[in-house]
Amino acid sequence: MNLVKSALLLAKKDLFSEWKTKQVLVTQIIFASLVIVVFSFAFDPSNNMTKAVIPGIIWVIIVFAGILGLNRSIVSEQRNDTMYALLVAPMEPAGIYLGKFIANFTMIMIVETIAIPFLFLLFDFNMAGSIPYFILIIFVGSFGFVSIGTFLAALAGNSKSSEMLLPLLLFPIASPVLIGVTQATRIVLSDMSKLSSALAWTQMVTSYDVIFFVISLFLIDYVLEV
Amino acid sequence: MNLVKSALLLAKKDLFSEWKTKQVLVTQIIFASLVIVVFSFAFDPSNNMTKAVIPGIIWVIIVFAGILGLNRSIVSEQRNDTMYALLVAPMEPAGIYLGKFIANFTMIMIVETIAIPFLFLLFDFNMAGSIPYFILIIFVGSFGFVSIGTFLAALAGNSKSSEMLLPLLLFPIASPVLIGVTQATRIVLSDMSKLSSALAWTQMVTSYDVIFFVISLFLIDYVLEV
Amino acid sequence: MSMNLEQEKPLLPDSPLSKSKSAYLPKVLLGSTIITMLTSIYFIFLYAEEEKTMGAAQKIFYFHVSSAWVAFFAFFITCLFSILFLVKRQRIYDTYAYVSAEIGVVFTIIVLTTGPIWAKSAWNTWWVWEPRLITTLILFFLYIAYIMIRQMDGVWDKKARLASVFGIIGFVDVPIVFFAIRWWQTKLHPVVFGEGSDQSGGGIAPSMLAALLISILAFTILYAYLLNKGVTLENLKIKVEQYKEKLRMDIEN
Amino acid sequence: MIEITKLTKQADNKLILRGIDIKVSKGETVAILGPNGAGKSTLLKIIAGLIKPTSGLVKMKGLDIKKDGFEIKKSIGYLPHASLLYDHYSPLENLVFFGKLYGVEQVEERAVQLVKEVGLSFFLHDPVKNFSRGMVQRIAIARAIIHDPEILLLDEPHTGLDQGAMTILNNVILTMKNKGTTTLMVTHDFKQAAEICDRIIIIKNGKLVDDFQVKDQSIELVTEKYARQLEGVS
Amino acid sequence: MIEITKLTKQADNKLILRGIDIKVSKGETVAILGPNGAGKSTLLKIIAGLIKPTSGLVKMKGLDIKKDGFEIKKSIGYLPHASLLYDHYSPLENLVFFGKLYGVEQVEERAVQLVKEVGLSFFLHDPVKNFSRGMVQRIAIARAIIHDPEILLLDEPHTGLDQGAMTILNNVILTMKNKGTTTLMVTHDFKQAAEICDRIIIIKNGKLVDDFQVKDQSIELVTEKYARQLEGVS
Ligand code: HEM
Ligand SMILES: Nc1ncnc2c1ncn2[C@@H]1O[C@H](COP(=O)(O)OP(=O)(O)OP(=O)(O)O)[C@@H](O)[C@H]1O
Ligand SMILES: Nc1ncnc2c1ncn2[C@@H]1O[C@H](COP(=O)(O)OP(=O)(O)OP(=O)(O)O)[C@@H](O)[C@H]1O
Ligand SMILES: [Mg+2]
Ligand SMILES: [Mg+2]
Repeated sequence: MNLVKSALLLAKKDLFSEWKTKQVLVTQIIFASLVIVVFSFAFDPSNNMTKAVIPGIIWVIIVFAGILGLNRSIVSEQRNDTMYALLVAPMEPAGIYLGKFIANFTMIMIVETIAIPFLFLLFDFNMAGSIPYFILIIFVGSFGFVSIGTFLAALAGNSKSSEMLLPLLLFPIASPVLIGVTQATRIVLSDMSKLSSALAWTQMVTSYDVIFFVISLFLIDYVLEV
Repeated sequence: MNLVKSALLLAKKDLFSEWKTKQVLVTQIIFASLVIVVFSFAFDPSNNMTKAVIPGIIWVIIVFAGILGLNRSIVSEQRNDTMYALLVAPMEPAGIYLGKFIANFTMIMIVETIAIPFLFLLFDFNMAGSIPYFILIIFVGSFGFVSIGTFLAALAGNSKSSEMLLPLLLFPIASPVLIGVTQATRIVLSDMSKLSSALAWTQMVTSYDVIFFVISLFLIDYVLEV
Repeated sequence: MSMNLEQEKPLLPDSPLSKSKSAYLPKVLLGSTIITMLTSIYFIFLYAEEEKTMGAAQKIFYFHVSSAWVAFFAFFITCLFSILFLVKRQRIYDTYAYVSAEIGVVFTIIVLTTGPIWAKSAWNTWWVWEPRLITTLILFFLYIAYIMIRQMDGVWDKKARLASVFGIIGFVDVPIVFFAIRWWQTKLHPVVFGEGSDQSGGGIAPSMLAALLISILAFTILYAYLLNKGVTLENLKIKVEQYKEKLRMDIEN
Repeated sequence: MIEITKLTKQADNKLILRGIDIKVSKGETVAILGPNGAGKSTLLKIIAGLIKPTSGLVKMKGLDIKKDGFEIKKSIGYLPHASLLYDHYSPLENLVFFGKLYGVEQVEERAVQLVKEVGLSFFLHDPVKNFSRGMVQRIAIARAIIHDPEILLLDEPHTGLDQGAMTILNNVILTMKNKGTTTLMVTHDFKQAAEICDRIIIIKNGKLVDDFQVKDQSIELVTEKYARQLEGVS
Repeated sequence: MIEITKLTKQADNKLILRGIDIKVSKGETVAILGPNGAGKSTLLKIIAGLIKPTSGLVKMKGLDIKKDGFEIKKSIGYLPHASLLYDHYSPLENLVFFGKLYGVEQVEERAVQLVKEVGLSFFLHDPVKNFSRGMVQRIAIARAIIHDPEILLLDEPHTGLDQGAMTILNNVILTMKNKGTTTLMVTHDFKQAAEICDRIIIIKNGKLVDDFQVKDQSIELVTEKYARQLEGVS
């Protein structure tokens, strides 16, 4: 299919240029670590209560580090108006969305595989739950977050100060996903007896993901119109 | 003095354009509110223990909302290379720094006067300590954060992706200020008996502020060279 | 073509230090590194007495403190050469600052790995949030940021200038790390030298002190060796770039 | 080839284009002249499908741009004021990427050849961000023609080019014209317009005010007609 | 007025300028010609004090740019490729801000008058971001001369201007010349160069290869000299 082909081409271009510079990825990872450190002195981690916020922190760092990458993926197309070049090319807007989504999703997965173990280490966290479920939930949550985020980044990109607008749009819309996965993460990390409830949350998030992904594919045409 | 005059002119221009659009301020305030709301989900505000995290939250919102504004204040000079126009004008780099500092500091003070009462309201916080001391500490902390932040924003502005580089530079360098004021805030908000320790922290932060402000005024020449 | 080369020579000056430096310095450094290292290992494992409570695990102390010291020293050198660079604007100073910062990062990583390993046996946890540990971690991130500035795109003098500025202001964290345990009341991280805020310096057995001093000396010489090697390597890289460009220009004209 | 009827464009309440009708047949080379702010760039953007007209019809190759936009896009080469290049990529990487996007076969060879044609083979692997204005413009031209478009839309393509590059550009346009490409070119340079175009359109204040054929590359005719239209306008 | 000796500029290992010596006396109008990537813009940036040379001396009004940069800056008007305007500000606000920065007296009147001169009084209060390329360039020119500089550095000032605006620009330059302003102008347009300049410098590959006076605005002389220097260069 042409759509997928051009999307892959675009994703390849983005990932290749990231591969050459590694700039965004490294920044995201360091940023995630720094957020962990900032939280550590804002909220005393030796306090036992803070152990309970680890699921929250996981998602906070994914969100904050993710926003950096999401914004960049669109802003990088604005220098020299290259976004126009994509728009006048025989490529559907949905292809642009898909391409950006693939690139962003790949990057955030890499960030997570590095930042989360680091977090566990620093907060001296002992895994009491199930790792496969945990990975599943991270995957589902990131998928939702990135698909919503890519769409909204394209929307915010129309503004001169998109890096400011993006969080404002993203937080409210992504909050169902984030609340859901935080709950699910909390359960699979500590209390496997409530697994069924975690699965229900995951299901809820998954359907939200799918709905949003499909809606985005349709609505992106209107967002990317000049 | 010419330095101060041109700095005021620049600050006036920035504040005036902000006055016309109110874009950055509104974004910062909404962003701060969103962070507060997110935290109120993460830490149950009715729980008495969470009162302990309020000083941390105050500084987390100042930092994150502040970064948005700091970055913008430099990036806004890059469109059409207006930064070059300032550099070829008969104006010392220190004047540019000072002007940007004044504008940023004014804006963050406005954000704080709105966001902090909102936070107290949401978390139903009863001030047990001293308000004048609290204001002093907020002032000293913001001064340090903004003076370091403006300087580093100018530094990061040389990079193509300054909004990503800025937090990496700013968090580590500003951390002594942040740690100090968080501790001091914690004390003056809850436990006035340890006031002397709070004052010691404030003193420490103040000297850090002054040192940095002076260093920045000297080193900005090297940063703004093209 | 040959005339061209003649003309351009003064514009691409050879780095002054790479030539004037005698060739035997690296060998001397390497030799003394090996000797002092071996001595320090002897002192650490055979000469110094064992600590009463921690036993053999305490041996890590010597590596821990020595590499922390070297990291501090490396960042001091970075700061010094950064200032020099801003004043003199010669590439060689920048190279020194850069290489030194890289070595400093490596030694900070050593501190940040030996620390937790030791902590696991001493405090039964990998990591605690305690002033010195936080400030050390921040120190690590500071110099990662320093290296990030060097990775920026642009011409070398811009990057060198910005990195120098950051190298200067970044150095403030080093004294903070050092005094962290002396200003704050710390529950865990021991103070050995000087006065702590709630405990006086713990003191140390003379044999341990001797071992410590020797290992610090060994690490410092190792640092000098690495610095020398690193700078030579960087200079070579720069040279290669210059020759490439020269070749390109000759083809062009 | 291109058929525009009653085209208007409004931005907020400002009428930028006020009813434009143009017909361009296959193989023609048309220059669009007009004072600053007349709406030339806006017209080109609409034809390229980048912005939507407020009202009116744009047809190319017999297809309506609203319905068959996708088909039409394949045959358009568009060069606006901006370069549309990725700064951190080299000319080769840029051209290969866009070539692939348009489904060009043997992209690499074509890209290398184009870079050579615009006289920058020497900079084939340098990132575009270090290029001078004229060098960027040369690569931007190469980008616009990478897929051998049937319709070429050029917005002040001579900007920043030195004399050599202008000759190259004119040759490229003429070669493509011989292959049957239709070209619309916005320009302020009467000399170039008279030299390579067979027809000239003058736009003023969002309206088409003149439309005539050029004979014998006579620059005088152009100057005269332009002056007559723009009388009284600064 | 301007005295440049042995100026070189190196970006990484690439030599952009390789030893340039120029002397320009007060009141001269000098055009700088040269192929793309020759280093013309870089030269102008150095004179404007925007970037530092790798080696060599730049003196203006008898002052060394390294030491008395501040004094010199007051008397320089610089127009680079970019417009140096605040997008969301109107022409008036832009000009008033820059006027104040340069300590111009009665800024408002001067600004209004300048906008009128470049023929955009009608857009006095519209934000610059909606302007067309040529309109932006007109305001950019006004910005560069707001403080009546003694030295004017123009980098391809005719870009995007229509015929009317070109005449305006040329008049402005000539008026300022009569007031004793020294002008350095980079351009690719021989016609304009011959028309308004008394002296022409050709730069090629970072070196000054020719330097001659223009007589009787003869464009032929310029073309011929340029062609002779650039023989064999694309
Ligand atoms: C977990 C990570 C750790 C980090 C990041 C860390 C960091 C540091 C640093 C940077 C220094 C050098 C300061 C100086 O030279 O004054 C230091 C010194 C020292 N560390 Fe650690 N440390 C860690 C764990 C530990 C542990 C578990 C112990 C032993 C229980 C320990 C015992 C010491 C001692 C005795 C010194 C010398 C004290 C002094 O300077 O007076 N450290 N540490
Ligand atoms: N988004 C917009 N909002 C308001 N007005 C606009 C907008 N975009 C363009 N305009 C106006 O439309 C007019 C035409 O602009 P356009 O860019 O098409 O001019 P042009 O003919 O290309 O001029 P030039 O020769 O200077 O490039 C200008 O007056 C401009 O101010
Ligand atoms: N930062 C940089 N790094 C590497 N090369 C650079 C850099 N800046 C400029 N150059 C190179 O310097 C050369 C001269 O650039 P400059 O912009 O001065 O050319 P120019 O004479 O103004 O050309 P044009 O007529 O196209 O505007 C070009 O080859 C360019 O690639
Ligand atoms: Mg236009
Ligand atoms: Mg140029």
